[in-house]
Amino acid sequence: MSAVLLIAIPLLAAFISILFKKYSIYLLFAVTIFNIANVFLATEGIIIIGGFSPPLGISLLVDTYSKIALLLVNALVLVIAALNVKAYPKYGTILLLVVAGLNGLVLTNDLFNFFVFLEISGIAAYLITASNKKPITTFRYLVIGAIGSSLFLLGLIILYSMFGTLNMVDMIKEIALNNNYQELVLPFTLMFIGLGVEAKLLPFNSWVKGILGHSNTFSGPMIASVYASAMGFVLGRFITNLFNFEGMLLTVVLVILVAGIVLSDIMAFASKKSREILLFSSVAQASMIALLFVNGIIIWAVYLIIANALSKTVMFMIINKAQKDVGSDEVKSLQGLFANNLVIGIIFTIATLSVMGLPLLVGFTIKLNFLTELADAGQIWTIAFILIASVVEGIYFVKLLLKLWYPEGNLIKVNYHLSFKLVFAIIALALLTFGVYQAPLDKLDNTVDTVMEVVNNG
Amino acid sequence: MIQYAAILLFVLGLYGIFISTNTIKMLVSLNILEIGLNIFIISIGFNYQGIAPILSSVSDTGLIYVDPLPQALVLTAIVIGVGTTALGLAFAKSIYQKYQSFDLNDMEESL
Amino acid sequence: MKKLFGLILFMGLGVLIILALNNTISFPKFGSVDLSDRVADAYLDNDNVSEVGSANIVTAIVVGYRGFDTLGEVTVLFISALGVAFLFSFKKEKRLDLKFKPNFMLKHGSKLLFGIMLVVSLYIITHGHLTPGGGFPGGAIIASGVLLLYLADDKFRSNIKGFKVLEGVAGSLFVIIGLLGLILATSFLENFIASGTVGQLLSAGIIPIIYVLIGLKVGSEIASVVDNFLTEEESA
Amino acid sequence: MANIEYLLLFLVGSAVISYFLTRLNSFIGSIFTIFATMFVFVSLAAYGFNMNLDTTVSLLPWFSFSQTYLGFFFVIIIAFIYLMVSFFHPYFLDKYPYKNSYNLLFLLSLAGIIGAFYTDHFLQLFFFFEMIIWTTMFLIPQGKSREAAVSYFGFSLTGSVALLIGIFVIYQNVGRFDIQAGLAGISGTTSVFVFVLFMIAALAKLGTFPLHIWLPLAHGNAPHPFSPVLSGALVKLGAFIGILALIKINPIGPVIGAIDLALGQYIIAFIGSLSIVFGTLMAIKEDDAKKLLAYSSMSHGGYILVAFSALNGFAFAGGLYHILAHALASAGAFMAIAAVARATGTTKMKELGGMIHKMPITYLAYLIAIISMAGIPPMGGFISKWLIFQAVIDRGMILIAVAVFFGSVGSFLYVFRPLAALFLGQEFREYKHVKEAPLLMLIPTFIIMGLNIYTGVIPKQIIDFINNIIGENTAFAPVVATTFTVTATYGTLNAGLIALIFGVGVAIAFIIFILMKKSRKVELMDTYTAANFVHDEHLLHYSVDFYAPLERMYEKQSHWMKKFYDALAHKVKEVGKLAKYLFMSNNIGVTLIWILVIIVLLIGVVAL
Repeated sequence: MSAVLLIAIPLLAAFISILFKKYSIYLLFAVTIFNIANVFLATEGIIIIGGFSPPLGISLLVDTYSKIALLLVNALVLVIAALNVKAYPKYGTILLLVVAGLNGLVLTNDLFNFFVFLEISGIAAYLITASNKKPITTFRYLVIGAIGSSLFLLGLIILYSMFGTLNMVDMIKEIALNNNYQELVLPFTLMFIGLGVEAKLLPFNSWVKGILGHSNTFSGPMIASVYASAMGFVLGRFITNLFNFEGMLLTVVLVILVAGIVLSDIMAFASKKSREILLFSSVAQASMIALLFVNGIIIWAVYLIIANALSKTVMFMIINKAQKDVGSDEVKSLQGLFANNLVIGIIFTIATLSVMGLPLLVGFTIKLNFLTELADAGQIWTIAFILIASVVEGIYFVKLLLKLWYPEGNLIKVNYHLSFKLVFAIIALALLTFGVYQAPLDKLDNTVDTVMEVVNNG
Repeated sequence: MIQYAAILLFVLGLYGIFISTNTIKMLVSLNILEIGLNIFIISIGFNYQGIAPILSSVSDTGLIYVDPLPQALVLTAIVIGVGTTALGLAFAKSIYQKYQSFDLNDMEESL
Repeated sequence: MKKLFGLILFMGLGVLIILALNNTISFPKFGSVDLSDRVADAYLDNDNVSEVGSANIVTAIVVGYRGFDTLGEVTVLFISALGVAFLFSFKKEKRLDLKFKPNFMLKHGSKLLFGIMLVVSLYIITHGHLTPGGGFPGGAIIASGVLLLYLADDKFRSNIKGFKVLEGVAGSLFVIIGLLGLILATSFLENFIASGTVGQLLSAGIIPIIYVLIGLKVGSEIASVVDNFLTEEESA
Repeated sequence: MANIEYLLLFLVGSAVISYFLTRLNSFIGSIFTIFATMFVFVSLAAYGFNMNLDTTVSLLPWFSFSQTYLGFFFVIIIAFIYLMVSFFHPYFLDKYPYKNSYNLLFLLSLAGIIGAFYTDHFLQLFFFFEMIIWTTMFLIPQGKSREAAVSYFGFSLTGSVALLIGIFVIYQNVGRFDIQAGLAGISGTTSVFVFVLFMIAALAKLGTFPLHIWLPLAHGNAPHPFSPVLSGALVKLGAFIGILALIKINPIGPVIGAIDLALGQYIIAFIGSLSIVFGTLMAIKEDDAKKLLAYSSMSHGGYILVAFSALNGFAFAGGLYHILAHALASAGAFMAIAAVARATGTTKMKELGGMIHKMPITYLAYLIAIISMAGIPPMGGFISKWLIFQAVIDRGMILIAVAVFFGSVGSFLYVFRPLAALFLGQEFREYKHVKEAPLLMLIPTFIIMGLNIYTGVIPKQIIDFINNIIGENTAFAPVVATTFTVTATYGTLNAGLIALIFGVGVAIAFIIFILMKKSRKVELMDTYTAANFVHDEHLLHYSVDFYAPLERMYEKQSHWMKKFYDALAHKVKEVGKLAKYLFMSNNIGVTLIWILVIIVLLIGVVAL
């Protein structure tokens, strides 16, 4: 089957769904399940659209890397939507567009087409965050997002006028011929910032606090895991294939990313609200993922994205549900949350420990492997900063965990639906299994590292 | 020169967003930014000898056209800008309905 | 103080970008663009032009070469219209009152004008592949006609339900034509109808069909946005 | 079972089983835990002494193990402490909020310990260390305080992180993660870096001087049966890292002529002696018996550091001997206090008294433990301290010798205080119903009592084993020992003879005590009160403000380290708030400024 269906079918479904509003969410389930099946069946390589060969028309690029991304995004949307069917039933059409937008973002091989999908998914994200009922924060998100994508557009237009093509593979070849990196600094900076806004890298991400800090069981995991992982994959594609940072630009980007990790963890340390702690940890993880891509550690960055998406889904959902029932997200007022919810507590603990990178959980395997590769690359100072940040991270997470486990005074009552527990338990089990049994992770290693090869074969 | 004016329009839009606290003014600034960007996009395809890329017959040879691609792109960019602006205005309106104000400073505490 | 400071800062940024562009050798000087090393050169190639069949090269790009972009673009508009409707979905709604009482001339004159606008927009939409224009401007003209009706008549409410159906059907047909391309030809959105002679009304294969759909969709979407902005919650 | 891999899997499996059993009934689960621990200990003891364990891996192919005398020395001590402590579980678990997970985490942490000492791969070492940290971190808050767990975790994590950075520095230079080859392969500046980083890890885990804040908090507030594990077993991980850094890496820095010792080693010895002094001073003024013992652990950590940095055979042997002696002694003492705490519900000295009448065996266990701890013959602590004294004087390290002797005298001052306060003196009325600990808890008490004496009387086997370690890891001369004697530079210690004399002395004293028994038991309120009316009998307890004049001398200075760390945490928080203000502002303008700054920086500097 053609990979273009991954975008076309959700779009078709979205257009149809406004005629049958009530069934839009079921249409979404059908489409995501279809998409997941389609990911396995889709042929790899360059997919032509409109019958015009690549530099002329738009084309899609399907490889193992993008398939992993598609699988993750579609499955997560399905799970999150299914768990929120009761609480947020009206978002079927928007979620269909989210699926189309993010799939397009991951698949497209055309810079301007990428911008279009960036806008589709961006606007869909604004609408998702509208469910927070905090229009001001959403408005800020919208303005910053619009600025970010404008910067991206400016960068890509400069690239077009320099190299005369919009096709990514073509562009990479042209750039390789040019070999004057000095000239590329301006467009790359603009594009990196544009992507950085959406991927919530540190200095460009002030929208995150308002958005995730007031998120609910729906918008929290959508933004923190679905969007974050899609943007992570996209950022990886751009950084490893197109940007190939060099010289001063590389230094500045590295500094930004390392500072992003350290400062975000410190900010989380200074937070007293549970959602803020989670969101700052997400920001740190986003910077970490970008940092790995900059250093060319693709495979472990991919795993980090997946593990982070799974854990953050669980964590945001648990905390946001509790916040909804209790009415406050201060850690203090959520004390003893798990005393009554043992299963939820264990799952949350597993997810947190995985994010912290403690052994027996998949986060540890990932952390150790990418640190080893960083050491191979001679980045001992980066390692030192990452690890120092991980001390801060460890402390605030342990504080949070212990507060949530041990009640003080009155027990609070939060009820989690059985479906929540079931899905979360599966995720926790996955984190645990792959933490202990890592052979399959190594196996995938060889197939993903071939992102570059597709480019060379054109 | 027009190209440079477009860039200045772009940064003027950024400046507008930087200084304004009023949601509507911000959206206006955003539009100024986008217009600057659109003019810039068009400008990179311009050629002093070029004519509009519409053929009167297939056999027109030897004519120089301006680059048609940026024009196509700008069409898309404009529509996207319209969409963003519409949504932004809708949010501004719902902020107004909630706080009776367009000025973000007025509701700083409510966050 | 902040204003002056900001102005200097951002103008400085602009000057810096200009200087950087000036310093970039690969960046062509304004007005002296050489198309031969750009992909656009191929779009103007005679063989390609007759293959696509659209005299307006911009249209050929927008709907033909980069038709997928246009589908995305329509989707952007669709989702923002959806969002606006989503944000303004009230239980009981009424349209905004006008500050004045429209007279007979205004009411009926605007309806006449609306008819003319409709005809013009249809012309623009259907000739998109021949002359400047096409689905987007045409759709915008339709929507401004609707806006005119709203502003000229305090009783006027357009049929939102109808717009929704139009929007949905037009969008679906766009995707379905694309899928037909996938089935009848080889790829999504590929032309599967003979492209005819360049310069004739019935030429360029699926381009006019898609442009008509886009025109309807854009028109109905912007019109429904207009309607949404002009309604408010009815206070009981 | 003689395969390490199987042992690990067995422990993980029984951890899971114990969870469900404990859920069913905490007594059954705890009994199961005892048997699981015992099985592991016996397997280790049966095969490990002669290095007969099977280190091949088939089920866990990404691990690799090798057995060393050094690793076995640690692992057998720690497994023994775990076994002893597990006997306490049946009587304590019901009090804890999450008792189901207690045995699970306990067994998992033991698995981590075994892995840590048998692996020959640095990253796996780190893996097992982290595993130990997080499993034990969840055990501590089941006791009294959650801040204690956070502090324990924070310091341990700092240590682990320093260790990991050190590991990567080694890896960058040597290109492999093999522990032996890695440590041998570095030199020059690299080895200084690694040394410093490893020592941070060692100091943090050992709970010595600048990184000791967590120790009293964690020891004092941990669940009662877990404190012995913490003090007797887990801090020894730091000693292990210390050995890696001090012995295995080539000596660091220029050699100081007068004492013929490298500067790096001398600095560590100095830190160790600071730790001895601080630990002693803090222990003297502490009122909580468990915290007092915690500070004593800190000072003993100092002894271990001094021993390993002196770099000769006696010192190394002394350090290892001290690890064993202190593990036994502190486990014994903590277990005795746990038994008391179980019966009375408190560990505060001024709230206790006269327990000797109710719990005589516990009293005896505590007595023997603290004799060893204070380094008085005929217990193990005496032999180890004697060896360390020899080495320090042999090197001519005057400053450190002063500290070492100060610590030794100081420990007389503090260890007997809980003895007197808890067990001697008059009883409080509220403890009339108290009984001796149940039999199952007395079993380990007796065993540890016996071993404390054994290590002090018959050093031969232990010294022989230590000589194996010396031969394996260093070029030092082995220590000469016969069944009852140990020989060092300044003479021979005949432990057997001393024990004999000591025994005779005790016997004579006992006879006198029996013959001349004249004391009369009085109620606490009968004495002292004269004509005053006493509201609170606890104020009459003589351990209240016992060393008041001494304490007053350093009252103000005693908390400055803790204040430093509090201030550090506070500063980090302030940086976080500042960062939030700078990056996470509600004002879009701030983000714009950042975007502008970065564009200007990059274009201005690079493109132009």
